[in-house]
Amino acid sequence: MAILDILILSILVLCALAAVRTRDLLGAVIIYAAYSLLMAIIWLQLGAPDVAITEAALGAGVTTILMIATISKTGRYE
Amino acid sequence: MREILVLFLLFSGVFFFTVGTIGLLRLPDVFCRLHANTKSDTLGVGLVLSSLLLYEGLSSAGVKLIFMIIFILITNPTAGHIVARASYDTIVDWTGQLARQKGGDD
Amino acid sequence: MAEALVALGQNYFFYYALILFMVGFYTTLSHSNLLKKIIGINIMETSIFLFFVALGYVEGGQAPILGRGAEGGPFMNPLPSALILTGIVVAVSITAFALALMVKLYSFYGTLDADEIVMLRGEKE
Amino acid sequence: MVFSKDVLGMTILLYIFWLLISWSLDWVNLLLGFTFSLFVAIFMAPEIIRAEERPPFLARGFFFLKFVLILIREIIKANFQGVAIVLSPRLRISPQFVEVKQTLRFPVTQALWGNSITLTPGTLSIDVDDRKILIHFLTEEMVTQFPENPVGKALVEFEGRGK
Amino acid sequence: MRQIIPVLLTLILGLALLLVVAEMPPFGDPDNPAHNIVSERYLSQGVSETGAQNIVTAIITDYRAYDTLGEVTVLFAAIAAVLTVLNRLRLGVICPEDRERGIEDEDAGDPDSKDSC
Amino acid sequence: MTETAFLIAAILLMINVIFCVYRAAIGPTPGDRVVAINMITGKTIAVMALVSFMYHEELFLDVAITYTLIGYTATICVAKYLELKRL
Amino acid sequence: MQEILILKIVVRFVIPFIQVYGFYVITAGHLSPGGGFAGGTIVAASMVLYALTFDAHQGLEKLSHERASIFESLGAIWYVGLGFLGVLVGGNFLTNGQIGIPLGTPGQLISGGLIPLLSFGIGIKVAVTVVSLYYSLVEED
Repeated sequence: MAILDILILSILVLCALAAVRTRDLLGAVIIYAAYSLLMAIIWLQLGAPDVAITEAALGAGVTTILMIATISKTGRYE
Repeated sequence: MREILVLFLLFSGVFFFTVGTIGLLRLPDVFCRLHANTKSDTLGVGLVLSSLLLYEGLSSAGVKLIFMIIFILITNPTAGHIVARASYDTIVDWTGQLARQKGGDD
Repeated sequence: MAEALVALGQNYFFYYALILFMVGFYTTLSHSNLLKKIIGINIMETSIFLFFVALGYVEGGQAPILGRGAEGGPFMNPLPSALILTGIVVAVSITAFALALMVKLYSFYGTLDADEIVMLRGEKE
Repeated sequence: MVFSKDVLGMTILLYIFWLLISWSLDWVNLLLGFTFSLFVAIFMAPEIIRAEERPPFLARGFFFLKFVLILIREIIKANFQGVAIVLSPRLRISPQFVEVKQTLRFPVTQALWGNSITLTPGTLSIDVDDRKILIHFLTEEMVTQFPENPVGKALVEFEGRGK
Repeated sequence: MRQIIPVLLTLILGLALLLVVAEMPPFGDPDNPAHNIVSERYLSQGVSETGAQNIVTAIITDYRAYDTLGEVTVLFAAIAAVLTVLNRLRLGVICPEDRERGIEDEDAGDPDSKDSC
Repeated sequence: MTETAFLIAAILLMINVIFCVYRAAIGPTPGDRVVAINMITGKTIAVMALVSFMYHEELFLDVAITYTLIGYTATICVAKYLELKRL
Repeated sequence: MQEILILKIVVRFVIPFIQVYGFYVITAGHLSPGGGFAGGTIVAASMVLYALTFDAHQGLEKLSHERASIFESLGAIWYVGLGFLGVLVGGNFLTNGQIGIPLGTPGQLISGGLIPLLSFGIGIKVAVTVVSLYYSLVEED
């Protein structure tokens, strides 16, 4: 199981770096959505299904959409 | 016997997932990538979940798996469709070639 | 040195939380775009949550939902999960408020770059 | 309030969903599930799919089942085709957009048809309306093969020619 | 200089955190100091004291219900702050500048705000 | 033994996810990124189901159902923004 | 976005299921993972999906600001009122089992005393708040 943990955590770090390095803000927000998708698997691995289900609903549904709403009100590029 | 079938379904699902990923990397533009996405992902999730369904049998978890398969079948092509549509509307602007093609075949 | 390596093999969750925290911190400091700063803050928050929940992990434990037939095994520590559950909702509230402030700032200054905003304010004064 | 047949049908569907998800026959569960199903159905009443938008699913259930089975067969075929295209060393694709006519009457069957086009080999629906569908084809031969798509025939059969 | 300071700060912070993390007890050990008497009490007595199987829910709505009350307050504060910042509240706000401006420009364009002030 | 197979399948799927993240990071248009995220969602659902059977915790399936129901909300949001430039 | 037939049909079909599932997560929070926060956000996500597919003003008709503020206050008052139940009987604020509320058999839907009711209040509060956040960010000036 430790291999799966390490793999997912490495992908998380990759996602974080990619989200930070992307110049297109819309792209950064989309990659951040993938970040919170993968985070939910980590919560399951750590045995916290309550946190996982909340993160699932918030990360996939709410935080991303609020950020895209802000982008639509402001500019898309840095 | 049942175990072998479970493993077969599971790894064929993983195989189709992998094919979808390779398609995502190799194919040239958004629409071709969407082909890989919708088809291989739907079948991949369906196969993995049905292998788990076969492993579990018809219990409360099995019912949940069935619902997941149904919702994936409904929602995954829809997501692909709207992404294709949005990309089509934005792409026509800067090449113009696609618009001509559309008019020519009409 | 050997002890540190053994700890690295065992405590990988904590080290990854550390790396994520540093990534978020560096983003918040170095990028001048406000949305990037918010993403950085979110990554920092997530790393703290990861650290907390990883503290409550028990090897071979079950999720803290009792009374499901298979009794007796060790259970995860429910306390960090309960604390983090509140923390996640508070984090979303903070994010929403920050985004609202961003919309207002954009309508006032016409930009989302923190440096430019500071410059514009300097001109006004 | 709206107490039409559609709301009732949706309530029954939602109730079945609740019962199967919660997996218990406690009387409180039965009562609570019915309350929530009815509440949600009434709350979403203007958006529930009405009877004139869909063919009768119950009366033509056999044809619907046939459609689903054909669809699954087509999905598997589509994936093998995708394997052949993606894993071949040179990508032999010639993407193009083609508009095709469609004759389905109900919005629900049109939506099903659009989604099945997305899932069947080499095609991707881009725009669907009452008369025509804009499709993205992956290769040339699929354009010629498209009119014999068995899923479309199954859908026409499912719709029936009554009324 | 502007590029160096964030890197420097991050490295200093990382070093400090590394010193902390290196001293952490082993991950997943049941004898960790984190698994103290409180969580044992929750796990052993939780079901009989609250009647809920899910201990996490038992904690957030029974043992630490004050915590949740504070969280509800935070949500309330967040939505109030967002509505105030974005001017979405059409309440009768008494503000002298607005009233003066409303009298000065005849076509303020927003009849609601004129009525409210 | 079947659990080991589940673990291997989950690891293979996560290796796939790496390439999807690569596509999401370099994708020239936002459409490419969204396609990659869609594929990550599908793989995540499969991995969650596998994890829940690996640990014999069928309650973990609730999380996977949540993803199947609302996982495509972000996709719709991005598509709408690309098409209309507003929400 | 207004004339996407497939999306509209699919969303009209799926949203009731999301809401029923959200209510299930809220009410079964003491038996399975979930509870007030998770279920509330799922219901909120369904309403956000509705507002995305149709339009923001059509979503506002379903849940206007006035109605949202009423529901929000109701959720908070429900929570605090259940807390004062303990004070009325003579216990502490926000107590559950100590004041003699029957706890029921663990594992049944009716168990845990006040916990399902408290979760319900939190769920309503969280759902309405998140939807209001979305509307207030999206709404045009």
